[in-house]
Amino acid sequence: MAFAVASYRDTVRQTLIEEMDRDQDVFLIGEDIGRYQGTFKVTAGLFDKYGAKRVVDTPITEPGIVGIATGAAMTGLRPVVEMMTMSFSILALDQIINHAAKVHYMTGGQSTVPMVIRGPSGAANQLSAQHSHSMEGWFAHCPGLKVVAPSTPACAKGLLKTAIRDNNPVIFTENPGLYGVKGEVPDDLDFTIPFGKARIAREGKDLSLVAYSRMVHVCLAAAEELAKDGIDVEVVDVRSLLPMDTETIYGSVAKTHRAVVVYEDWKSGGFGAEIAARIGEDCFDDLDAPVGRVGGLNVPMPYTRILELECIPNEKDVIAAVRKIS
Amino acid sequence: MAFAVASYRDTVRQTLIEEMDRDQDVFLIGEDIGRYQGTFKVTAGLFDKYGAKRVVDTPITEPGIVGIATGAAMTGLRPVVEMMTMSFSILALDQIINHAAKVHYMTGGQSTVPMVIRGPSGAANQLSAQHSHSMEGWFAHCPGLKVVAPSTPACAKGLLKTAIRDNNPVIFTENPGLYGVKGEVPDDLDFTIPFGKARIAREGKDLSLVAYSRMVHVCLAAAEELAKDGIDVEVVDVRSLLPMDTETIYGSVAKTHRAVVVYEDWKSGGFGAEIAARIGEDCFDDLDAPVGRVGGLNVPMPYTRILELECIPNEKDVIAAVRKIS
Amino acid sequence: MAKQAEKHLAASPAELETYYREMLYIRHFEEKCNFAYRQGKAGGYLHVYIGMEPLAVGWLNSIRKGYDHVITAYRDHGHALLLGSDPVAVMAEIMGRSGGLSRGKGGSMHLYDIDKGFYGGWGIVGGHVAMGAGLAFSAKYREEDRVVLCYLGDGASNAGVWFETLNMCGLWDLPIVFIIENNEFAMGTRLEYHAADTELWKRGLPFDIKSERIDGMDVLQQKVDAQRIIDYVRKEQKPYLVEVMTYRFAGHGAADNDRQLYRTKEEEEHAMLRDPIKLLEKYLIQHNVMNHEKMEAIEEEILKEVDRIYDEADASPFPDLPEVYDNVYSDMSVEEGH
Amino acid sequence: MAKQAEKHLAASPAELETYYREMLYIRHFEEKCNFAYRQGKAGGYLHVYIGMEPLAVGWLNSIRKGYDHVITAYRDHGHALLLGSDPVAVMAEIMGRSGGLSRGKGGSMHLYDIDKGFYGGWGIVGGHVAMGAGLAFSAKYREEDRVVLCYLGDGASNAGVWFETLNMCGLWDLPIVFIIENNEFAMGTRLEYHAADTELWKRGLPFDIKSERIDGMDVLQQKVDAQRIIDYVRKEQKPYLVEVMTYRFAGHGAADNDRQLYRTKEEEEHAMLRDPIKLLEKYLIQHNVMNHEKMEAIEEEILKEVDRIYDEADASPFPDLPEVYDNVYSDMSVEEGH
Ligand SMILES: Cc1ncc(C[n+]2csc(CCOP(=O)(O)OP(=O)(O)O)c2C)c(N)n1
Ligand SMILES: Cc1ncc(C[n+]2csc(CCOP(=O)(O)OP(=O)(O)O)c2C)c(N)n1
Ligand SMILES: [Mg+2]
Ligand SMILES: [Mg+2]
Repeated sequence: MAFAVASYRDTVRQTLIEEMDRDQDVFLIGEDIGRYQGTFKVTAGLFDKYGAKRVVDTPITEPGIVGIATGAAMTGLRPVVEMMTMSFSILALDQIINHAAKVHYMTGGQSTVPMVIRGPSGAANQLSAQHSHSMEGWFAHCPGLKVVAPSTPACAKGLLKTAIRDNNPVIFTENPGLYGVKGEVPDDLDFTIPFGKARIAREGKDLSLVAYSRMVHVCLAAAEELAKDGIDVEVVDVRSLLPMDTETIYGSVAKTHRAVVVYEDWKSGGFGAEIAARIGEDCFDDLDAPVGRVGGLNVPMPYTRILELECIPNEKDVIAAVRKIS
Repeated sequence: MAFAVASYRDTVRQTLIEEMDRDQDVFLIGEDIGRYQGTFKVTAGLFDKYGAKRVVDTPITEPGIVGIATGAAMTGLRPVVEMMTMSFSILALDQIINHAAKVHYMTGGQSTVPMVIRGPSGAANQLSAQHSHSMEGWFAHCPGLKVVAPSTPACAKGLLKTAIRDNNPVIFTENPGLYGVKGEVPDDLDFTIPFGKARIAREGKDLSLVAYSRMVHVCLAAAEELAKDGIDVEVVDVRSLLPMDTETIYGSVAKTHRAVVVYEDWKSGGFGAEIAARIGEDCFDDLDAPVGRVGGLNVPMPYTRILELECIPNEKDVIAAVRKIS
Repeated sequence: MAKQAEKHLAASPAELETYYREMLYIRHFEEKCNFAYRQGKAGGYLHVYIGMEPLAVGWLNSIRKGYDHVITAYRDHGHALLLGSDPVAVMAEIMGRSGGLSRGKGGSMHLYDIDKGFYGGWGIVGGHVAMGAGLAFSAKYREEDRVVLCYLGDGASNAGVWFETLNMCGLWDLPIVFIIENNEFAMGTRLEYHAADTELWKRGLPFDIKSERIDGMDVLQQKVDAQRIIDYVRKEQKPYLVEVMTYRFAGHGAADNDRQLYRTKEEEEHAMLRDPIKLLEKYLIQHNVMNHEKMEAIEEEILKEVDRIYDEADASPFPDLPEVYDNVYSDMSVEEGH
Repeated sequence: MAKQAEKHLAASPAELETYYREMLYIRHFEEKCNFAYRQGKAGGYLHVYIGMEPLAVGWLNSIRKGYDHVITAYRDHGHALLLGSDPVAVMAEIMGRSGGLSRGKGGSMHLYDIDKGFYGGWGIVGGHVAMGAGLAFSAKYREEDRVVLCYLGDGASNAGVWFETLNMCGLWDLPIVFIIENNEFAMGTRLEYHAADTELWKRGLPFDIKSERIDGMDVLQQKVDAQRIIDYVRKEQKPYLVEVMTYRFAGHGAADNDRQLYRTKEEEEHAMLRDPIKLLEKYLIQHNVMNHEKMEAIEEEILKEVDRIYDEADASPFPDLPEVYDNVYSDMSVEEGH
């Protein structure tokens, strides 16, 4: 299979194009995604290519948008909803978790909701408290949804294709900090990555760093630093939070006997707690040290850059957590 | 201090009366709480007693209600918002977590939001998937909020008074199954319980059951059963999820060397994961067994009673989890 | 002489009998639902349409059944029945049996029959209206001349998501009829206490949506209005808003047994003078379409039928415990256990 | 001769000079904000009021400053300045300094000055309007004749929570003025693409709320309309909705540097013919209130003042790292560390 180097942003865009060409039922809907090309320019050019019918600019009404997409999906259309930022999905949570996620169950299996909700999740650059939420954990707690958080362009392509072809509501979270990240992407039009399969981003034998989305890169950077001191850490890219591949995570911990879970969301009550709790319970006998966690500070995101940077976990924080249990 | 036996429902009601008499700035606002006396009758008689000014019947518009209460609170009023069921607070999450919870921080400390949002959280009796959410975990993940989940009438009184007198937004969760529970309640008008203080509901030496709200009673029942087989479990009533009294929880685990966290919410990603993760990390050397968890099944709540009962943790589930690590 | 009468009839004798039978059928079916609730065979929330039957009969006889789509809130028994769902499966759902429309997982509030074009059956006030617009969005996307009927209550007509939906329907010309069931109450809250302006039909005005108010008790007039409006929407491919003036004869739900908290007996009696079934009976007799004997015979027949439905449903099994894990996802099983 | 003129003046010469100074002040202050952004001294989202200054000047000169309450979205610099906030603290906030109005935690979008009656400064489109109604609810609860001004954009006027809020304001007669800043765009989406009916003033009609549309470029006319409406609301204790027709001269925010994606240069030039500052200058000259020399002198003065503000703010320190934990709660510290 051939590869091409592309950015995360262009890969998401290219994948949308491929799936829209493949299936006429796939359409995009969201705020400023058409004429304005998308706030993060992920949908650049698509309005000109597919027109107003399949690239739908909407009013700023997230609950209504998700509800309309859900209803359309119940009839077999395959909407891909863009949340300008996942922070705005909070307005639509009732439509997402109390409607879309429950359709298949409440109808006794009569109906499905083949809908994808995608957009940047997490802090960007000084967008302040109301625009910097990490939402994946909230969604991963909700049965009926599937939730992914790819860290590389290739994973973004494979998981987005799987998401669009899935018959259940899927939350596809991007991180604003990833759009510029480049990587090799297979050009196979049917390159899909199954949900519930984690990825070993880096092999190591001394400790397992478990992360997803942008934090995978923070962990990889930390790993390089630690390697200089002879600490050989493995980095597990969870990729898919719901379903989650505990087998791969546990396998890594069985090998390294130590684990630190890293996530950008508020530390307390974030999904990293679930991952840590599972490792703690299911790998108890393998563990030579307590399962460490590195998460975002438990404060609303401040505006000023120096404080914002304090809130978001970085290499130093990961290294400190690793040293603590090494 | 004198005591009187009262139900959880009547205690919440009586506490509202005492606080409304104490402070004219305290008012109640919510759906059908006035003329209709409240769906769960918690506000019975208060409309007649205080009139439409202080017991405000609203349209069925949770986002608007919470927003209005937040704005009123920013001027120093002390609204107590009733959510007919906490499942409906999902519609208002943007107003709660992305507005009210962040006011103090975003204003750099200029403004506060002395607001209480209270209502039943968790499954009642066959209310189906859309009406049976346990919401406390979602809120306890959000900095800026305080979250409590009392299990007894006395705790309800003490914590509700603290909540109403607090200058920050407080989520006060009741459980539909608790309203009829009776207990001794101190009649002191200023009986308050500080947030962040857990309670040992039952002393034991072999294992610590860590729970809150209605699950405390399930744990106590399980404890009686286990006692017959000579297993002496301690039951820790967390009561306050944010802030949380880890000291008391850890103290119990240091004594028993074993812990099982019990909660009604969906098991995966529920707040019990946070509690378990903390115990696993901070009590690592004290633990003789993995930290167990008992949570609700990871499915939307089904309507039919036999399946609904399957979803909600009961004594048997707790006993099984205890035996697994004993 | 009957011929004579026919000329002035609002509908053919056959149609008139159908409307009569359908209203009576819903009425007795739901009396039976309440009975099931009192027997402890139905639980949770159970809301009947008693007094509001013309909203089902008038509108659902004006659409292309099975082709057009219908969505409503939790007061949904009548819709499922008239759209052709197996009545035993409806009753079984209300009783939480595995043979229920939603396999016992939905209950009274969550009836669905997708093959028949019935999209439920929803419990969050106002929550389903955007999905209704989504059904209409799909019809337009696929260039099919399908019409969507989206019912909502007077209380739901305050919900923010509904206004967002109206704006998008007006903006994109979606083929949908919003039918406000103005039964004067939102649970225990009277219209005047929840709506700034009690003329709810006005809510379509800011969105360039044709809007009007009609009477909900005269099923014959409602049939005429419904047909006119549905034909307009199908032809013009534009949304429409109708406020239907009706009255909730029963309590909010089966558990609401103190109606005096929010209305007087006198008010109820006054409203019941316009019981839609009585109004139609008067009409049928005045126009010599039916006599008392015939009506009693029909009622007998329906009562028997409803008894049969009840007994069959009641004889059907509950789901097996493992079914609790089914249907969370269409293609994936969930982790089991606590 | 000046006396002569005065008779026909829309306001006293002193007031006219004030309006002129205030509009010019906001204009240059915000040009400086954009400069700060280009210098990398301001980050995140930064939205200016350029072209819309009369909405601040006309209305904020018609309220009882410090007594009445004002709340708006993220296009909030002008409001803070006119309500009397320390301009250095405003600029410092935009630069993320500890001396900022919100101690550097809010930034451009989140300016607040509670003592001055300014309640912000919010980032979620439509999210602040219910809080605005809450301020009015409080005024009524306390039986004070306070009026609340709640600004929102044309894009925000589609938000569900706003309609919920209008209903409650109409239902409870809350003393609030909703001011729709119709600048014809919601980010890159033109009014026609987001509103089913572009006459946004109609959105008050279903809620029995007095509603009208006014011109937003003539500051003098706006001052007259604002005073009339505010006096009405204070006296009648009822809500009011005003749609103000204006235009966003700049991009949506400092980061929006391709306006041609959604509008032409010609359209912009046409709109700028009615630059509110130019309109007022014309008026001042025609009515002999001021001559060019005076105007240039005033501008000089303001530019100097803005430079001083910028330099002072820029010289002020950033917060210390431990401050990240302050102000999460009013009475409790949070767990520290990652
Ligand atoms: C968002 C939300 N809030 C509150 C409720 C509780 N509730 C269920 S029905 C109802 C009254 C709805 O009245 P209306 O819309 O007029 O419908 P009706 O019952 O009269 O048919 C309320 C408050 C709910 N289900 N959803
Ligand atoms: C709920 C929500 N959705 C989307 C956004 C992103 N956003 C910020 S401003 C804006 C446009 C708002 O336009 P309008 O209300 O007309 O105000 P204007 O910027 O023109 O002053 C959008 C889409 C947001 N902040 N909040
Ligand atoms: Mg009603
Ligand atoms: Mg605008």
